[in-house]
Amino acid sequence: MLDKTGIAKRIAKEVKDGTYVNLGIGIPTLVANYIPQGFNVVLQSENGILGMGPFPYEGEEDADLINAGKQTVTLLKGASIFDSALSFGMIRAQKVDLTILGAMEVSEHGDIANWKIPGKMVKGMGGAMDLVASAKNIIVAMQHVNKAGESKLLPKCELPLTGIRCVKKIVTELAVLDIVEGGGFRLLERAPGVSVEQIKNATAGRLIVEGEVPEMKID
Amino acid sequence: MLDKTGIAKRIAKEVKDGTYVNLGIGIPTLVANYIPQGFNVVLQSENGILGMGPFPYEGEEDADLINAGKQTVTLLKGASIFDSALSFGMIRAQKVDLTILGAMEVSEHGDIANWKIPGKMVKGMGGAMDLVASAKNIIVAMQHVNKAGESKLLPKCELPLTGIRCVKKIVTELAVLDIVEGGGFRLLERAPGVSVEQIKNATAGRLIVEGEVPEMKID
Amino acid sequence: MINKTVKNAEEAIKDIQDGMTLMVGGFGLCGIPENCINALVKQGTKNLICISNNAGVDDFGLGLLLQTRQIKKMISSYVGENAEFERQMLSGELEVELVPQGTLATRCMMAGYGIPFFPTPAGVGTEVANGKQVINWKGRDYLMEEAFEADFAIVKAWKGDTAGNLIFRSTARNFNQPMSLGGKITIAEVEELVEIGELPADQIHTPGIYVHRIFQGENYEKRIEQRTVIKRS
Amino acid sequence: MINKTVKNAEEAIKDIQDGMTLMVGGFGLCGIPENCINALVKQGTKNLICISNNAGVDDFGLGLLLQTRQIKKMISSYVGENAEFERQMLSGELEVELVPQGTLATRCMMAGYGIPFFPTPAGVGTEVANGKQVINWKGRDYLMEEAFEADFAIVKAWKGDTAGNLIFRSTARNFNQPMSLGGKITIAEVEELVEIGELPADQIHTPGIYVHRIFQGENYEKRIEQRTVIKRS
Repeated sequence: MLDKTGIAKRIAKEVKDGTYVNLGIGIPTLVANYIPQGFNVVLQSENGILGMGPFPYEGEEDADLINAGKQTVTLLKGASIFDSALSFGMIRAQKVDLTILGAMEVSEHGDIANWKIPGKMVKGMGGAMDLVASAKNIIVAMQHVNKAGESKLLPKCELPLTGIRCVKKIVTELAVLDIVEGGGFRLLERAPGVSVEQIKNATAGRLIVEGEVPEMKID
Repeated sequence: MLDKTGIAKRIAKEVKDGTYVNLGIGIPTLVANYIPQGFNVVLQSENGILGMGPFPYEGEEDADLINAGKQTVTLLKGASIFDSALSFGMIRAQKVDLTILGAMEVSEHGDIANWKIPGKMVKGMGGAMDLVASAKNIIVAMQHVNKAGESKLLPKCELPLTGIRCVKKIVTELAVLDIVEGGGFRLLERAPGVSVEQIKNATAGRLIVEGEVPEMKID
Repeated sequence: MINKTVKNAEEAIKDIQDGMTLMVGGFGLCGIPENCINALVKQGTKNLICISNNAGVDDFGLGLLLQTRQIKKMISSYVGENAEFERQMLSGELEVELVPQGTLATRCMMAGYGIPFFPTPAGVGTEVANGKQVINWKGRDYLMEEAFEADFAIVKAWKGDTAGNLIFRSTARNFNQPMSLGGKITIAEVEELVEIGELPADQIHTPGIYVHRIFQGENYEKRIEQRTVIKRS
Repeated sequence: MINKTVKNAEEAIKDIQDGMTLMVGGFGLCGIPENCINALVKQGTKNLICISNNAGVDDFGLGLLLQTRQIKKMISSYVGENAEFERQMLSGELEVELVPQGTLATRCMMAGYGIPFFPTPAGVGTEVANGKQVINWKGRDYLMEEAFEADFAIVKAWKGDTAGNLIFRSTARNFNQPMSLGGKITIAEVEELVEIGELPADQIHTPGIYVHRIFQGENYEKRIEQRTVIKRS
């Protein structure tokens, strides 16, 4: 079974050299730490940065330079700054190659719910609806089951939706899966020490298992 | 009767202090020369300038700095440069206070035709359709009659239209007129030495004459 | 050039009246028009409808106008980090309209481009689509969204000149730029107000034609919401 | 950063194929991508559909591609000043679609903003409205116009860096900026290609994500169409 770092490490393997990537808050943010050295991957922050760098050194933080999570950050050489409308323009026009974000639920058709829980204080969708509606490629980083032990990979999302038919791949503490045409979670890899049976039990939606399912490799 | 300079001088009196103005090619361009000294009038050129200045001194022309008529120009202090999409954005959003342009025909409802003559080589509408469709206030500088002696102020335009119900005022070599609600050219002023009768004869559309029509005053 | 300068925030906002709709720039606490917000608190204008990506924190930014109950409705994409906000929303004192962030920014920008509505895929199939027209275009669904009509846009820029030309700094640009285009009347407060001619024409982010009033703000606090740093070893 | 540099114009345009649709930047002869146009002449690609505000003059700009009959169709707002153009159009060899200038620029920009269609009042009640949907919105009529879908955008900037970030100079910005956003593949030729880090992040007009290939052009002629000057007394 993977911990959060493990999920981030596994997702990092999906990031290709020479691409633009938008990372959501939480586990997705950790992915930046595991992108192979030497890869030219440019991070987009939807508040208006291409080429986001690491946090600043103590004392060098700049109130005017934050990321979409409102954290102080830095710019890499070659970075550019733009306004929020152009930022979502490039997202909508599918110039960003990969979006990685968290989810509360994903359906076997690739629908995603990650912004609202009825009865709880609603903070808003931020940029998530724009991102999921437009991204060329979306990978979800999430826990396979919730705290009550219920599957978050469902036939149909129960929570209010963020977007429909958009998720391409899911990495959880148990498995890597992709969404197949017509509906279904196809099991691609098992986490170290996790059996297909365990994954089946944790997946409420249609699970597709084809032949031997390899164990994932993480350094 | 006014010459071109006279028309330009008369139109210049319509330009208010503290306004943004777009001047078309031809007589409208001349208007800039007669805006009262001390007036803060900012000229917009739709290829992407606010704060267009006069032609450059010989030897100082810059191929990268032209106006919408493709003439080399200069920038005034406080000028800004922007792309063609934003330029027409500010036009469409009615941030430009006044547009002055030429016309081949104007109808008594304020329709304008100024871009195309059937049977002749069509060069295109350029920015004229955008300008007339969006301008808050449009003044037309034109000759009252064409070379064949036919009126260009018509009940209905015969040439292909550039825009509909948009012209507010017309200054010709004979008169100043505005378009009234419901249709009609209301005679506001006569050019020096021109009689109401002459103007009537030169106007094919509905001419409205209310009481004594003053002679226009030009310095 | 046309001189757009006003003396201070009080003068800039003095004709903002009860019930008006305001665009307020900034993302989180980054790039917010601190002086104008303070002046609005002082002026006491009520029942405001505020279009702003966020709602500030309890004691800073739009949170100040929430404390004084001057806001009737917030149109935002994300409104966490504010206990008073939560209380007013749950008690029904405050209306909240949640709008996807990109749609929000684009609705501001389109007002400045004179384009009254536009299609976006954001929100298709979600509750954001409720009551909106859905159009299928080349096999894909889009929601029709409207440009905002705001009585005032209140933005904060880094530098500005007396003609109203604005330059933003770093990610404090965010919503300030599209909002500066989109207000019927745009008020800009700047960290440094300079004479015309000092800002290079090619580097201006918002041309002065869009800006109706400008002044140099005072005592910028520029509070940081999430101070994340690397310790020097 | 991702390195977008290619060796020269020939390499940049080598996969532009017969029948493709190209956005070509510039206004008149101001800011045209001279090197790419010359390379297209050399490459001999035929049946091009060119979206460009103008069509050059007989012996410069897109006029060169007209001389060699490489253009099947022009989509422009104004096409005067070109005798060969006139001949081809009148003889029916060349298709011409005239589009209002603001609509043309916005159709380029919208492609880069992922907004597939939009309303504009330009052309309502004229022959430009023929065959187009007219929508009444709050009492005013608008034409629905589509974002362009261009295989390539070919633009010219003043400075660019290896990551594809662009800065335009003066009114040579014109259509180059919206087109740089709107191409499926955007090729930028620049007067000066610099290393990353040399262009200030706040001053970049087109972020590198929109630019797929960049190179430093050679021997810019920058011809002036209307040399208007004041004589020194």
